[in-house]
Amino acid sequence: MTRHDATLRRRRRRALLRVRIVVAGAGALALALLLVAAVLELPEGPLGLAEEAAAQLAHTGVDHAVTAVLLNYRSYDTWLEVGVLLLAVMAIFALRGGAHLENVRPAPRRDPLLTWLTRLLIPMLTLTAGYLLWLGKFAPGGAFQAGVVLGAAGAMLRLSGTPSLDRIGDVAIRILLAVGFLAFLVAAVATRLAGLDMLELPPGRAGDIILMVETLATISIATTCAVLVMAMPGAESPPAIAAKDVRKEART
Amino acid sequence: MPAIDYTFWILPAILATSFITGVATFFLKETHANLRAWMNMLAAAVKVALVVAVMEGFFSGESFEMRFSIALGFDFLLRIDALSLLLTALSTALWFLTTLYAVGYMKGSENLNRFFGFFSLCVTASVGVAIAGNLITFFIFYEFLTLATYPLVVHKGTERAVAAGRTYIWYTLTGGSVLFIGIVWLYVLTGPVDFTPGGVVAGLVDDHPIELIAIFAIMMLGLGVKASLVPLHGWLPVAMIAPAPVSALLHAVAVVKAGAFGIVRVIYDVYGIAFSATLGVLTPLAVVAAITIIYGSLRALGQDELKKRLAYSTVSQLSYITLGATIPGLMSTTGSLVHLIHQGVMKITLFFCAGAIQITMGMTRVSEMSGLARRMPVTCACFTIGAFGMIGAPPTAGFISKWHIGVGSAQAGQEWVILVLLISSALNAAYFLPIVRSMWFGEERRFALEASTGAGRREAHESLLVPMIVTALCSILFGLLASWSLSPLNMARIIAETLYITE
Amino acid sequence: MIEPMAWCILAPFIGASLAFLLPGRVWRRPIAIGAIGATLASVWMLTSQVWNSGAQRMDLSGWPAPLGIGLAADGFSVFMIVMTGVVGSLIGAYALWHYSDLSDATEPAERRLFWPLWLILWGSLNAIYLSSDIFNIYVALEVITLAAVALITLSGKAEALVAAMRYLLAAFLGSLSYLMGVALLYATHGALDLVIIADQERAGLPEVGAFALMATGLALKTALFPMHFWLPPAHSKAAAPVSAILSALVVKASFYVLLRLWFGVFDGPAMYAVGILLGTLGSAAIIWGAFQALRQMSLKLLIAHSTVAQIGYLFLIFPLTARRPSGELAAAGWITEACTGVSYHALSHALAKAAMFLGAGVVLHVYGSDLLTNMRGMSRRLPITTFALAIAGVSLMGLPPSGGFAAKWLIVTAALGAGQWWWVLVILIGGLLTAGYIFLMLRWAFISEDAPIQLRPANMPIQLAALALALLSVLVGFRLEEPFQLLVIGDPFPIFDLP
Amino acid sequence: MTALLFDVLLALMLTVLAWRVVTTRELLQSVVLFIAYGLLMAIAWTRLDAPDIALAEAAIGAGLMGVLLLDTAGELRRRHGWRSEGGDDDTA
Amino acid sequence: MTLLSCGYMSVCFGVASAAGAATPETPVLTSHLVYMLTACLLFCIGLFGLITRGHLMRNVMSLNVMGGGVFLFLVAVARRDAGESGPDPVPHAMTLTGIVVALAASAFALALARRIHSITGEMRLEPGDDNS
Repeated sequence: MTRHDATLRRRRRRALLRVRIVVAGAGALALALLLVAAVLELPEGPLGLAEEAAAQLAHTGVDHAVTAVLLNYRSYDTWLEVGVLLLAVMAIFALRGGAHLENVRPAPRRDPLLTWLTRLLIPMLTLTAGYLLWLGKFAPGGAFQAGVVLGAAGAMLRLSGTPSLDRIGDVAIRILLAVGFLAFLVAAVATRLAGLDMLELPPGRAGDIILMVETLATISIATTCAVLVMAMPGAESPPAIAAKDVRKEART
Repeated sequence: MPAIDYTFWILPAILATSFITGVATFFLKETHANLRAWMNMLAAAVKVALVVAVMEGFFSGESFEMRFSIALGFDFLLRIDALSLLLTALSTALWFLTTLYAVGYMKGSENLNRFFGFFSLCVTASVGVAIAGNLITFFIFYEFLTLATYPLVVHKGTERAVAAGRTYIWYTLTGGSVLFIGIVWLYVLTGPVDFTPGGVVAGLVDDHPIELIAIFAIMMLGLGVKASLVPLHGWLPVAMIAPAPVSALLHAVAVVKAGAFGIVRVIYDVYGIAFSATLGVLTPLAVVAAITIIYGSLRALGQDELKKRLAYSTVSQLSYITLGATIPGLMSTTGSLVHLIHQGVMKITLFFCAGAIQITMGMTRVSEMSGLARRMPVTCACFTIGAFGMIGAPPTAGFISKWHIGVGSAQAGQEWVILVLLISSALNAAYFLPIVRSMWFGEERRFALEASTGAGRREAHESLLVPMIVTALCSILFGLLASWSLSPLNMARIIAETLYITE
Repeated sequence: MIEPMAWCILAPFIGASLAFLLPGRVWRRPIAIGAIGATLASVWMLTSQVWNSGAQRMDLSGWPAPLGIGLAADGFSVFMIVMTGVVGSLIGAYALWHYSDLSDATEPAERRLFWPLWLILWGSLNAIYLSSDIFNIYVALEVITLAAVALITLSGKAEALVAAMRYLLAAFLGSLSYLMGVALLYATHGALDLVIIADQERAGLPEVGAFALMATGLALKTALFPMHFWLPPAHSKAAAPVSAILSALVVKASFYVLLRLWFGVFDGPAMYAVGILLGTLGSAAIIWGAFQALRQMSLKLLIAHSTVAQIGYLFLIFPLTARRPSGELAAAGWITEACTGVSYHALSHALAKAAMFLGAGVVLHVYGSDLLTNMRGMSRRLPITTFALAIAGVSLMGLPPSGGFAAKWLIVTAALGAGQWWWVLVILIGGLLTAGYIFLMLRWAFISEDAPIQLRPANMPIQLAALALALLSVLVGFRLEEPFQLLVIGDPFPIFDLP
Repeated sequence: MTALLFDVLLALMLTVLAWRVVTTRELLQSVVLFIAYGLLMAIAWTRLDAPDIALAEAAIGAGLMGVLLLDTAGELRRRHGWRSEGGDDDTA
Repeated sequence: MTLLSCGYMSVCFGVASAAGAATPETPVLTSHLVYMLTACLLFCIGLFGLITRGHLMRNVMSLNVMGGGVFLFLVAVARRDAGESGPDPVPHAMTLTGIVVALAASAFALALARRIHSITGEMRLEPGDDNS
């Protein structure tokens, strides 16, 4: 294929690309106009469930409305959502071919500033995570925020090269990851067996059940975030197959 | 009353005999040749016995029906009436003979389990077509027949056989889908409707005739593929690549008869002959049938392959049935119905002979067959009888049906039909007689196989001869003893009368 | 008393957690069989409960509709759950062998992760069919997408990863567009429950915008014609049981949600033009998918393109149930036929497609590759698999003795009854093209083998799983009363009560 | 009125940032802009008085997604060496 | 980019001026309306980015921009329906769940993209030397 054909082909592909950009742009703009028009026609005034949620707050065992919605009114959603997190980790294990984290990429070289910073920040991060978890009962905070902050602490450990989750065995990792999902599962099964609707928390003990479930959820969210950062499939294996024939196989 | 209501269970039993044998044959070992042969023969015998019992019961006034409702708004209905008895008798009898023939013919070739399995499934389908009580059940077996015949057409497994199978499938499935649309459209208009002599549609709907004509046209297109009307007959010569017993039973009796039988059912039991005449749909169909008759015979003239010539002769002979059916009149309907039987018997004789010649002498071309009678006198005699039947010479059955169609069309004032009959008989003579002449009076040619097998008589294996002789005798007896009470002609007359009385 | 609705979701989730926590070889088989058995039992209990005492509804975590999430099971959802259960358990039986140590096709990592992923997918499929809350449906759709993509990547082959990536991006875009629709609906109705939104009649620009977004998102996830680019590579490059799960079950979930929105939330029938548009896209899918399938040289790609085509049939329900601008229903008398026809097509397609993919899996295992040309003489070597593929083909083509025929019959009756005869032409051409590629596949099986090549033995259970599915897809065409009565319990297609 | 002005400005910044994220030439630059977009979004949540979402967004948008994206971008540059920033996407 | 910003400014001030002189039912430019309009724009910018860019990392970022747009819309709706007990908690819960789901999906997409990159050496699905 002479150079001329190559440039011709590239010019044709670039022209094709330009057409695609213009079309996509026009489409996106049209959609934007439709959405803006729809937004302008939205009904005014309070419509949502603010009052109902506030009114029933007393029975949910939690004072903060959002936590009540998350862990009592719509706890089924949160359960599926923790399931999504668990699935993401399972998918990454599927990509890596196994849950063992031993052969995780070697940590980058340790530089003194980062190690000092981690030694300072890690305790603070865990403390804030705990506080956030506790805060969830009566102020904005809760499982996700605490979990993600702890996860950030895990990521920090990973970046600074200090060994953390990759030292724990395979079974321990699996338990830590699944504990959030299991918490909701046990709650659902228990409420079913106790004759209540699924995930219906008895008003009396709702508060502490929510706290317990929240803590387990925080643990599993933190571990998930840390594993997400740690177990990213890196460049362990050199590119085995050239890009072209992979796409060719994908297309035939 | 016997414990089980045998009038309910006998019909599914008839179907089951060949269905179960078919499925069972799949699971046999390839080596169990004689077990397979005996199993199929036994099944054929049992089926013949059952059909005789049903026939005897029918004539003594009992009615046999099996109905269970499918929630789609119609019932799955198997029912014996005079018309279905005709085709059932034909299929079962000829299946018995063809199984015998096939055992002899296929000895030694592979994939026999698959062959005999699908062979029995085909017969189940063709009997099912015969005893179907309404259009939807008819369609179910009609399509089942297509599926069961495909593996037989491609049995040899060569590229050519598979290519032939593909054309066969394209034609028959297109026909099937078009017929499906017709049936659904009729169902939408008239609701669930069973076959009743004298037609059902007339009373139900008279406010939109155009739709009815359209439905009739669509149905004729769908059925025309299997009944090999002119533009849609392309698959029949191509499917001749299948082994001889397949061509014999399927392409002379089962598959094509399903199409012709369907046309008769639609004209008489769905639309009713009188209503279709008023609708004016019959004349175009008659014209197409006439064209097919002439065209089929013309094409047959030019074929050097014996089986191809027989295929084109089937194309034209079948249209006799359609032609007879479209002419309103007692005689012509009887002629058309009785031709259903006669053509089956005669054509199967010719295919048996063609198969025998191919197996024993390895000859498939007409030009090679001069002086064959000296080597295979019995086969050639049967071939001659079959040929004369096709031409319509007096003592044979062919003459009877052509005579009835001719007289019927004269009574109905459509003389041009007689002209068509004459031309086609002449053409039949033109492409059959030269073969017969060269067989008997042609000088002996050095036969390729002679060196190895020595001079003198070299008849086919007796398992090929017996069915051939039986069918040849039948084609004569049906002609000579036409007036006998149990003859096919008499049965056809009874059916015709039932169709017209309730008009 | 046991509330089967909850257990239809709990049982697979319990199985999935156990399978994830105990990945050891010794535990795998008992957990898998136990989970499948428990789920089938709860599905059976749910069916009998709905059969005897009509549609059920349960408010989760004790809070009634506007605040809490409701689970509702009417005839249509139970029909889909039974479909998922039956097809899922038979695929599970195949997977029990495929992901066991007997087969050398899979590495230990795959075997450990298949069951957790598949059981969570199964649980969330049941969750979607039961959920009556549009945001909950979003989260469940997301779970399904992630689990499905993870299952595709299990095989680890390079082109499987590329196909999985394309599927993930498309599905992620679909979910976000669906979520934007949910947001718009919440902004106009202030509630998330299907029943509450359906009661509030409010048709304005926001509603139309919401439907446009949700319909596009769901159509993207169901791979309707213009947006089907991701399906063929994804469904053909995955392992056999995974492709069966994707084609037969996962694709139907987003279609089910679209149907729920069409009948319930958006009073779909009022949108005649939208119905016609969806119908035309469906017809284009039928023709284009079948045409593409005819050009394939590998069996799994052929079957994947056939999925694209068969999905087109499902979308014919929209024009048939739409109401003409003049107000009277297009197919006034034939709504039941249209709805039962399409649901029945979903069922028979699921059975037939799963049978074909499992059959293709057997061919892949025995012949080493699923190229059509080396299926030569297959009818002698693998008679049961050829028989299964043939019967599944018969059901796909809609030939009489099969479930596909009943579905085609109902859809054509509805189309002719509605006077929209052009759909009938599409079905006619689609049926013939389907026959084209089915016999394109079968012709290789009948061609006699030239050089007898050495093959790996195909043990019986996997062939029987494929055969069982194929036979079911035919037998389902015989006994129709009970499924039809089941389908209309709880009035899932609420056009009838319109004035 | 000033609050409204601040909202409009914030909204404008968000949109411009989003546009820049999507259309910058350099990959690393768009990653950094994406992290800025995350932080700005956190501010928007506080403006709409949703503090818990602000916290979550800051931790996830800037924190985790940022780490993942930067790590991947670093991986790309390590794989393609330093010759061209962002390696395989030199033009817009 | 400048074109876009002045376009955007004109939309906002157009609505504001309309609000000023408009009859009561046209929406006055309240803060939640600003954010709703921005949400729509973000959604469409993300969609545009996803369609026109082939690079996998860019696709993930565009999807997150789209997600951000949807969540902004949800929380703006919550603000609009705010009662005396503060904004409506249900959209907040939906947004939190949505953010976490978007995180999980994006992390998996990135992992998959890196695996594809390590196998095929390229971070895109279709050939495209420039930044298509």
